[in-house]
This record gives sequence, structure tokens and C-alpha cells, in this order.
Amino acid sequence: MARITASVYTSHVPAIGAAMDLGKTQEPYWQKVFSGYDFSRQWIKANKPDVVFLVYNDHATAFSLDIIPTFAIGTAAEFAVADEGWGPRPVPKVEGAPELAAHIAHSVIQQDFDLTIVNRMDVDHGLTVPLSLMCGQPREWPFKVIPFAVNVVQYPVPSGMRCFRLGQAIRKAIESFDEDLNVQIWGTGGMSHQLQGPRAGLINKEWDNRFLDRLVEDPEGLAGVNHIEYVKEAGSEGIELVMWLIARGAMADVAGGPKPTVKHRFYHVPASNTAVGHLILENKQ
Amino acid sequence: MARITASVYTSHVPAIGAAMDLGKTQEPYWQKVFSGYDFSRQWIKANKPDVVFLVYNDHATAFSLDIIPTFAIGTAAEFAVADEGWGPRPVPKVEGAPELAAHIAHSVIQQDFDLTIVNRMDVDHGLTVPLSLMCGQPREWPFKVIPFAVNVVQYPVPSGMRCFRLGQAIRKAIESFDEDLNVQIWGTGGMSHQLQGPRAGLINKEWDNRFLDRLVEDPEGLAGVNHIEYVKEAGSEGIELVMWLIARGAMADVAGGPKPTVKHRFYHVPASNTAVGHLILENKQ
Amino acid sequence: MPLDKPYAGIPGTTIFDADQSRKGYWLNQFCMSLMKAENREKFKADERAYLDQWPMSEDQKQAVMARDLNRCISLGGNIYFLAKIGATDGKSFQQMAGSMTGMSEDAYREMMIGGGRPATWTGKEEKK
Amino acid sequence: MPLDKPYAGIPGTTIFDADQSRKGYWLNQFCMSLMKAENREKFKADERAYLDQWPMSEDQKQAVMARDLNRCISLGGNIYFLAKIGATDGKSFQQMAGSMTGMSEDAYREMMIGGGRPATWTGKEEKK
Ligand SMILES: [Fe+3]
Ligand SMILES: [Fe+3]
Repeated sequence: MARITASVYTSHVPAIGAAMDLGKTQEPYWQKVFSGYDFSRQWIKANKPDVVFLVYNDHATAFSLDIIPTFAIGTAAEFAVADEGWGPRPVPKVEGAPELAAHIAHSVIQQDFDLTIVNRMDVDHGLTVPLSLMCGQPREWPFKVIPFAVNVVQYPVPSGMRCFRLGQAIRKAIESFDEDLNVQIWGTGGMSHQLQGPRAGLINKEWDNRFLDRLVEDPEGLAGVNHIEYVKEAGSEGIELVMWLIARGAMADVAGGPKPTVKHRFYHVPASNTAVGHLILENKQ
Repeated sequence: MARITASVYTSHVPAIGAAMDLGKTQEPYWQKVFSGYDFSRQWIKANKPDVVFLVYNDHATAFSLDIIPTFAIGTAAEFAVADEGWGPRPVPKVEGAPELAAHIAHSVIQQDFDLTIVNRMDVDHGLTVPLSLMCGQPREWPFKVIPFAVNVVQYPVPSGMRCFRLGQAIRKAIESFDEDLNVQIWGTGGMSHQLQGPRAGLINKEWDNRFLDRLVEDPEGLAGVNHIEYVKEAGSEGIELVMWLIARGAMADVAGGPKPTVKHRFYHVPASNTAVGHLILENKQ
Repeated sequence: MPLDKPYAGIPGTTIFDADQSRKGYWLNQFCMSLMKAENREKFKADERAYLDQWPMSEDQKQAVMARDLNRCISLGGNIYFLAKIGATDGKSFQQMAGSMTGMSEDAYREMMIGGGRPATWTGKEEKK
Repeated sequence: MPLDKPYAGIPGTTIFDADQSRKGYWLNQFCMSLMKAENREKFKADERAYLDQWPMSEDQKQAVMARDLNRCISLGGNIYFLAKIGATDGKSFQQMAGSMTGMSEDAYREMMIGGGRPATWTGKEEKK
């Protein structure tokens, strides 16, 4: 039986990827960001998953305005690293997990989530920056990845509650796969940031930290927060945080199991325009 | 207020389009098919909608295996007629209704249906054959069309119940649009047919007619029929019939209003490989 | 994999699910390419050369060249995709569907006019 | 239209919804084209000529050439799309975001290091 052993949450700021790719990680500005991931890199070596179900949003990369899927699952064998306008990041291509991905798609559609299945998709910083943060700069990524892209670009984006319920459905799907796999689910994007208009640069430490608290203790309550609060309190791009609720919904306690263990928590301002938040939750074995 | 005045159900057999495009409608074989639409062409002239919300499936035309949306709504201003391998059908291009379509997308996503929004999409026989059947061969189509494509190509396709509930959500969406529009919703595809394998040519008149009965009288019960029964009883491509439940779910009685009036019902075997079914239901004014 | 496949037992019928889709990916994508007139011309001019541009299996290429649609389906093809081959050949859907049944074109057409194949068909009738 | 737009009242913020998307369709699709190196070269070689290949409004073209991102957004642009222009220019997201605030690049950077713009910001502070 496949099982979800842990969930990881992290911002996916493109400048973090650029700092790694350009060798700036030792600069004091960036050192403060990366220090929050020292533990995580040790932890993931010791707890290496077979597959990561990686929830992120495409930033107008694979999906233009021609087609905007609310939820898209990547079922291909591999995914190329996208050229977002400055050439592709110099990181390994992403190896998929086609059988597990197809199984999850099958199961989740039968649970009334109307997924779009994608077999060709370049992946952008939303997916590769979390990999870089957690794994450093390996020659190939140490596990397979199922990319799961959520529309947070054009409104309406899915509600927090829809995301949370989707996480529950994904959990059921993964746990009904009969291969013995260690699966992690990652929720990425956020925390507070606004990239547009005169209000650009908004950061809300109190709100972000309250979000982290509630994500651990009261995820279902947190899932009830509406879009307007995200935009008001966490900035227009802070809405990316709804994706964390997908990962959280897939944890054991939501299905009546024990509370997860908080293995790590980190918060720092800024990375470029953004507050960086990071959390690792383990399911009890 | 926009309102749904009627729903139309019809098969969308490509050979029917070809018969019209090649001037074969007076041949005895085809005359039997088209006779079932004489009433309908008069009816739609007398009851001309402003917009038709047209539920159909793409037949590996706009969507390859690269991307397979469960539900896709066309929000563009126009849609070109696809070349399905024999050149585009000689019929007018399809004019969209972008504002209403975007409104429906917005509302239906907020009702927890995970639509894919599409702004560029060629439309195939699944959409144009119903237009031809209902409108003949005009120089331009007499109303705007919102294409709504349902995945019935790769399993799992959405369940009958999911489709029925989606119809209810679409009704709410349309009725909350504040322009005074006469909207029809059409469900297309089916009836029994199988296009593949040694079992090709399957037709099940009894099952089809029972489907028509139940669609009128007991749509919610009918929505509970599972995929396996469609495939067994109505052939592998008979599964297209789940799309009729979207249109049916949008009728007034499902939301507590009066039963619709059956204005027309027609059933004939064959058109090419397929049983042709057709139904017009009017909401009471 | 533990997916429910209750449809696996229906005679003479292949359900196009994720497993079939993965198997037939390039076969079906090749079919999609025939939606462009210039590709149809290239394919008709030299089928083998055109097919060799696609990462399809040799079996898949042979099945396409033989127009063996049953074999194409068993190798992951889906009829809505395969129909593009028929369109390129100028065949109707009825000719294509009939070709999979082992019946002559006329016999298949007559069967359809007579009301089609009964839903009680089990695939064993022919062998009687 | 009667859509709920509760987000319309947030100062200095434009939500990219279907109405904005329709307005900015070609502007944003132009931005997507800059994901290909050869298009970036063409754009850099002659911005006007490259923009004239797109059915954008004259206002949209002017706003792009002026790198006036606020104006681009008011004309339907979305920041994730517009970022492709910045990438083509070799600008960071911080430089792009800062350019919309009326602050100098250094002042914006310092604001971020100091903890960012407070969520209580109303847009009226500057006018004091
Ligand atoms: Fe992001
Ligand atoms: Fe069809």
C-alpha cells in the first residue's frame, strides 16, 4: 500500500531559484533564507520519499489564456523545465510517476473532482524552486514527482474548502494504490506577497504566522477563510496559499488519524518581494 | 434576468452532417432521420433563443492526449469549425457569448465544479451536427453558442450524477445573469452505439427508449445509472448519453419548479452506426 | 493496480482508460496529426516514412499500415483518434466500424438497417 | 454583470478575473510569446514591429513600450504574464514590482528588507 508519510509546505519565490542558480546562497541576504532549509535537507535525506505529489501553480507558463484548468494533474513520464523568459533553470528534468498519477486521477475524478489530465507540460519555478530548496543541487532529483497545478491566476480560483476536500480525496486515492510507496505531498506558493500595483511589497507577518498556526491546529477552520481575506491580508498573490490546504487535507488526522508532528517551522521576510514560510509535518507511523 | 426556456437533446452522428453537406437529405435512408427534425426546425424558429449552452464532447479534435479536461467551457468570442480529417464542414463559424460564458464559469467554479476555461478551441461534429439538425443550412447560426465540452473519451468520465448536479449549478449561474436573455441548454451525443471492436454496431432500442422515458420522468434516478450499465447496454460510445443529464439537471423542475412539457420526441435506427434520439422539453413560462 | 475495472469483462469491447492511453499515446498523437491537410498528404505519399517520424512501436506502425483497427485498439489506439486515419482514406465511420466486426461492408450496413447488433450479443454467436 | 466582486475595493490592487482577462487577452498572449528565445530577439530588435504583429490596442502597445506595468495591468495585463517582459529585459521580479509603487529601486528594496509594506496601507499615506 502506498502511504502519505509527510507533508511539506514552502514558498516558491523565483528569486530563490535564481540565487541558487547564480551561486549567491552565501550572500548574507540569501543566507538568511536558506538557513531555514538546512534542517529540511537533512530531514529529506533521512526520509527520502519514492514520490512527491507536488501542488503548485503554473505562472502563465504551461497554461496561457487559451486554456485555464482549475486543477491539472501531470501523468507523463517526464516534464521539461520551462523557459520562463530568461532561459530554463539549470536543474534536472523532472521524472514523473505515470502509474500512480493515473491512479490518483482515476480515483479523484470518481470522487467528483473534475481534474484535467495533462501529458505534456513544462514545469516552472513554482515546481522547481521547492525541489531546489529541499534537495539542493543534485544531478538528478532523488524521487519522482507528480505535478499538480492549481489555477490561482484567473479568478475565480478554487476555494480553500474545495482545496482541503481535494486533499482528502487525494489521500484516499494514494492509500488505495497497491504498490508499497512512500509518498509525500507538498503544498507550495505564498506566503504574503503582492507583485502588482501601488500596493506591491505588502507583507503581513501576523497573518502569515496565524496561518501557519491554524494550518497545524485547525486546518478545516482555516479552509473556511474566503478569497477576499487572502487578498486583503496577504496580498494579491498571497492567494497562492490556498494550495497548502490541499497538502494539509491529505494528512492522517483529517481522516480521523493522529495529529501530525511538526518537524520544522520557519518564517522569514523577505525573499525578493515575498515572505518565506516553511513547514514540515510528519504523520505518525 | 437570463432564463432557461427549454432543453434540447439530440444525437450528433457525424454522418448526419455529411449527409447534409453532400446534399443527401432526400435519399430515403436519410429522409427517415431528418423527418424527426421537421418539427424541431419550426419550433426553434418560433422559440428562437439568444444563446444556446451546448453540451457536447470533443472527439479527439480540440483536445489530444496532451490535455484532457473533464469539463471545459468556451468563453471566446468565436470558435472555428474543425478539420477532423476530411476538411472543415462547410458550415458557419460559431459565435460565442463571452460575457455570459465567463459569468457561468465564475459561478459554477464557486459552486465547486472544477471547470477548465478555454479561449481557443475548434469545434467538431459533436457541436456542429446538432446545430445543423436544428437549424438547417443558414448563412450564419441564428443564435450565440457557449460550447461546453465533456470528457467521454478517456476513462474515468464524469458520473451521471456529477453531470446532473452540474446542470443544477449551471441553472443557478444562468439565472443570476442580469441581462434579459432567452437561453436554451442542449445535451448531445448518444444514443446507443459502439464504434469499436467485434461488437461494433450494437443498438439497444429498449434501453434507449427507457432512457428517454426516465430522462423526462425520473432524471435524478437515471443519473444514478453507473458507467458499466451504459457500456454494457448502450455500447462503448453510448456513454456519451451522460451529457444529456447536464441539460436535464438545468430544467426548472429539478429546482422545485413545474415539470417541463414534452414538445417533441423522436427515435430512429440507424444513422450510420448509431441510434438517433431526440427530445425537446420546454419549461413552463 | 487496484483500479476498479468492471468494464473489463464486456465482450468485444476495449475501454480507453489511463493504461490504454499510456500504451497508445504516440499512436493516437500520430492520428491527431492527420487533422492537417499537409500531414495527410505526407502520410499518403509515403506511409512508412511518415510513421517513422513518430516514436510508435513497430507493431503499432504495422497495424496502421494494415488498417487493422482491432489491432490498433489493442495497442492503445482509441477509435476517435483512429477515425482520422479513416477520414484520410476517405472512409466513412460505418466502413471503419464494420471493418472491425469481421463482416462484409454490405452485411454490416444491412445489419444496421435491420436494427443493429443486439445488446445480448456475446461474441460466441459467430462460432456456432 | 451581477458577479460578486468583493475584491474590487482593495486599494492599489487589480484582481485578474474574466473581465480583465478578456480585455487583456492579446496583451497577455504577446507576453507568453516571449518564452521563446527567438521571439525575445525579435522583440528586442524592433519592439514596435514585433508588437504590431499582435491584435493589441494602441494603448496596450504604448504601455508595453513604456514599461508602464500599472498601465498594462489596467489594460488587462496580468503580472505573471507581464513578468515575461521583465525577464526579457533582464529585470528581477523585485525591480518589476518596485516599478509599480512609485518608489525608487533602492527605497523599495529597503522597504522589503525592513519587513515590507504594512497590510494596513491604504494608498493615502503618500499623499500626506
Ligand atoms: Fe507563485
Ligand atoms: Fe459523439
